[in-house]
Amino acid sequence: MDKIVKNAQEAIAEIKSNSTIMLGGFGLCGIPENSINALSKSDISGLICISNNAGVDDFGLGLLLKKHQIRKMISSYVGENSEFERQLLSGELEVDLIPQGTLAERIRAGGAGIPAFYVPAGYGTEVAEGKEIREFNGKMHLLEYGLTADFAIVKAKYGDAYGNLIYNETANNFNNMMAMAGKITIAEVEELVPVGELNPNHIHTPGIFVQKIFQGKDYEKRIEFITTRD
Amino acid sequence: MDKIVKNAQEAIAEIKSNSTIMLGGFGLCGIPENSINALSKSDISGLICISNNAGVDDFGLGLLLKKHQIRKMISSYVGENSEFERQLLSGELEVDLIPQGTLAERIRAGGAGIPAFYVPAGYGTEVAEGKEIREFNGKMHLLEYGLTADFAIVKAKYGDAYGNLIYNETANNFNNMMAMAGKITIAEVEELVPVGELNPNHIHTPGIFVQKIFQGKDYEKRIEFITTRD
Amino acid sequence: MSLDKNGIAKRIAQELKNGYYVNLGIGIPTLVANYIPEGVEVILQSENGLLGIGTFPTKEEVSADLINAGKQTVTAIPGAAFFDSATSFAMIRGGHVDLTVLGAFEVSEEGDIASWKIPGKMVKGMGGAMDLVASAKNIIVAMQHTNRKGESKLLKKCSLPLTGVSCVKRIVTNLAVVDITENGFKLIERAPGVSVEEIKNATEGKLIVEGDIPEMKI
Amino acid sequence: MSLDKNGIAKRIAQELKNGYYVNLGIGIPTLVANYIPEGVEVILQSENGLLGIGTFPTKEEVSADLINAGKQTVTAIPGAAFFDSATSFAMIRGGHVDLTVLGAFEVSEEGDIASWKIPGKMVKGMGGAMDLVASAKNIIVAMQHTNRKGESKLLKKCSLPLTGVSCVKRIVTNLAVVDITENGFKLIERAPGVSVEEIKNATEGKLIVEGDIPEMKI
Repeated sequence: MDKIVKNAQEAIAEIKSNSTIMLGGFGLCGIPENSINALSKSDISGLICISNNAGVDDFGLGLLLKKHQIRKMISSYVGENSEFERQLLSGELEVDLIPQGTLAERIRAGGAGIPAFYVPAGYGTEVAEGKEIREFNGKMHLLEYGLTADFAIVKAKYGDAYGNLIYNETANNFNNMMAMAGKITIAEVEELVPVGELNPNHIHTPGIFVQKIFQGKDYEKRIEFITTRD
Repeated sequence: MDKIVKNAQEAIAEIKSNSTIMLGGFGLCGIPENSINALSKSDISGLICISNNAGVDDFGLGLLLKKHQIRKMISSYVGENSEFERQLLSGELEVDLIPQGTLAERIRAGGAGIPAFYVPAGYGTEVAEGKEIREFNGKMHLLEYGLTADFAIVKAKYGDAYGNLIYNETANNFNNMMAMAGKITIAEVEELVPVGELNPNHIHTPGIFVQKIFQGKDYEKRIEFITTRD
Repeated sequence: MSLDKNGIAKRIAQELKNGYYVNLGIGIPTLVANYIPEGVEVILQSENGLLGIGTFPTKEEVSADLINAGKQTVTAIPGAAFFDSATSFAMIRGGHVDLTVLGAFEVSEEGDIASWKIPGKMVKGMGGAMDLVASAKNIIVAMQHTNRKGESKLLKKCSLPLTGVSCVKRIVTNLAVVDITENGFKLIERAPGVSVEEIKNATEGKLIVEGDIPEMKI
Repeated sequence: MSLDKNGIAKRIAQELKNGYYVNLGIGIPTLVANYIPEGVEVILQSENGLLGIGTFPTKEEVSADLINAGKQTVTAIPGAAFFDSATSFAMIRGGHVDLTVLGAFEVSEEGDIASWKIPGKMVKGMGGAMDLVASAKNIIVAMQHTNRKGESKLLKKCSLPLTGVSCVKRIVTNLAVVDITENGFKLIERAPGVSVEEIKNATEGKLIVEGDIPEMKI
């Protein structure tokens, strides 16, 4: 049951061009830095990336955008990235914008074997265009579909060889659901600990959802807006 | 933000006859013992109880059955209870049997504001009778609805005045989702600790889902089948 | 005298009730946290996965793993909880958040809100705004009464792409507190020194004015 | 000689592959855990919220909070994880469990299974069985080939209320290993000393027998 691979390069070795991949993180918080760096050094292209955001120009998914490795982004918010903007306006890049809660739930549903469900978000807006609308309890809802991906790449604070994961603070965000929704899920962790060391009551992502795991290194953990009270 | 009440009696004081209540637990594991005992000493009746199981004759929900306080059970499995059987056969008690995974997901959906969703469980069986059927990805699914309740009563190992909860081992089961789905959620805990003592990374049920909490007492924690290897 | 951003935030803070769970959007709404009245305890939810937002950190406390939905570094209060995005929006969609405060470009008489997209300008995305407005029990919009060109932002119909329909309950602007009623906007309070006439002139939609309109107490 | 319960469990254990996540139902399926082949590491899932079921506890280890889906006290292996019921069935419904082994009253040629309800008898409920059979990637049924009256349990059509349709992949009985194919039951192995004729006689549904049928190696 040992799912450990040596490093990011080995972890992403199976990923082919034109794959659909989910990448955890909110802004730059909790993103799988090592795997993104390895992807940016590969010649994989034509990727469809499902990620809440698109990184910044020189970090996170911005690195893959710069190298034109991404064909389409599925996100809720893509600001803070001028290269993204350029490619979008020039038509080089497609983007699908999805309300954040709907995106999170679609990913969970995909991982949980729920093909479709109804939510109120987006009713009466352009997000509802072309979607089935149905009233429940006097309120209009849209039919939304579960999302899965060929690969999900997530980042956790702690992990073990079985693939059990524990996140830190708000770095959990999309990682937990994405781990559920990847046909192959790759986890990179700040601390890979021996099996049995994680308290089974505290595990966020049970190992059944994870296929490969590796000890990450040299985490930069860049912060978009450092705000302090002093 | 202090949600502490003195005891079970105070916690259930608002519950009226004919309410719909969810009760956490799987078998006798993780059931809200104190609250059930308090309900059995009250003159509340006509209850619709949503609970995976129905207790045993002299413990758990069996106590309420014996006193004819329950009008209807919504469960996935109701064995191990001869009084239950008698009332069901005599027509005193109604029962709605729901596949366990569908029950769990309906409760989560209710708490998460998802009015309906599709699952494959039950297709082609009597569970599908009268339900909408729809094909997704070449497989038939049933439309299932979110479930909420007037009150949810859950039991945790640790809790604080904000209503944050941490469960122990498999005593989590239905408690976490039911906490989300109660209009009023009552939590009883083995150890009520000062606010700030629970590690915010380890909380299973964030306090926003809980309206009342109390320090439980005299937990019997009865075991249905003690099986040992010695 | 019309209110500045902090004035708007201060007025909105008066809407907070003890025990509320509150989601504050980016911009003016974030400032509301600075003016929570004494004796009122609220818990702030951040949709990226935090219940119990604290103050900004000291330099030593800064954690890259601990940010708010605006991607600013924050702290967590004692009694906070972290969770994933699906759980976070379960709180929002499930109606567990008592009050949502957010900014807007436009609000209509019927409570429609436009806040995420301006045709011709780069579209950054709706983030969690559509989820919040579709499900929050109580939504207050914090915004200027008019745009930079002096045009009203309280309209008969929104002209920009919508974020949600029939959802806003109350608007607090630099000039007034306005409720959305079945019959249109209803003036509730005036900013100190601002006349009903000025507010009427700055409101394109139908504005109901009944009796004496009190000044805000800031 | 037909197999006893432990024999059936032993034969099913041969289906386990290294790295499998497995859900074992109550009864014979539970016994499979006792016969996991050497060098094969599997993790057992219990739908009440445990990944990594261990042995039964010693008297001292017994915890009322730690049970399996049959409500027996168990232990958790190092590397186990606990979770709520929604997450547990997300694993099952989402196809993350590699193999499900469960008992049945009847199985049809088309892979339909009846396992939860006998009209006229007290109905206890389906528990998690309908969820498991509707979603598992690979389902093996462990049961006796015939019922107490000597009637076949491998039928053209199930006579009892169904648990799921077209889902069973393989049946291991006291007499044989039988696969469900597009054309009906297909005999794969015989229990030691049991003839093809005996199996045919005990099978009501169409039984395909191609070439020599090997004996099980137990």
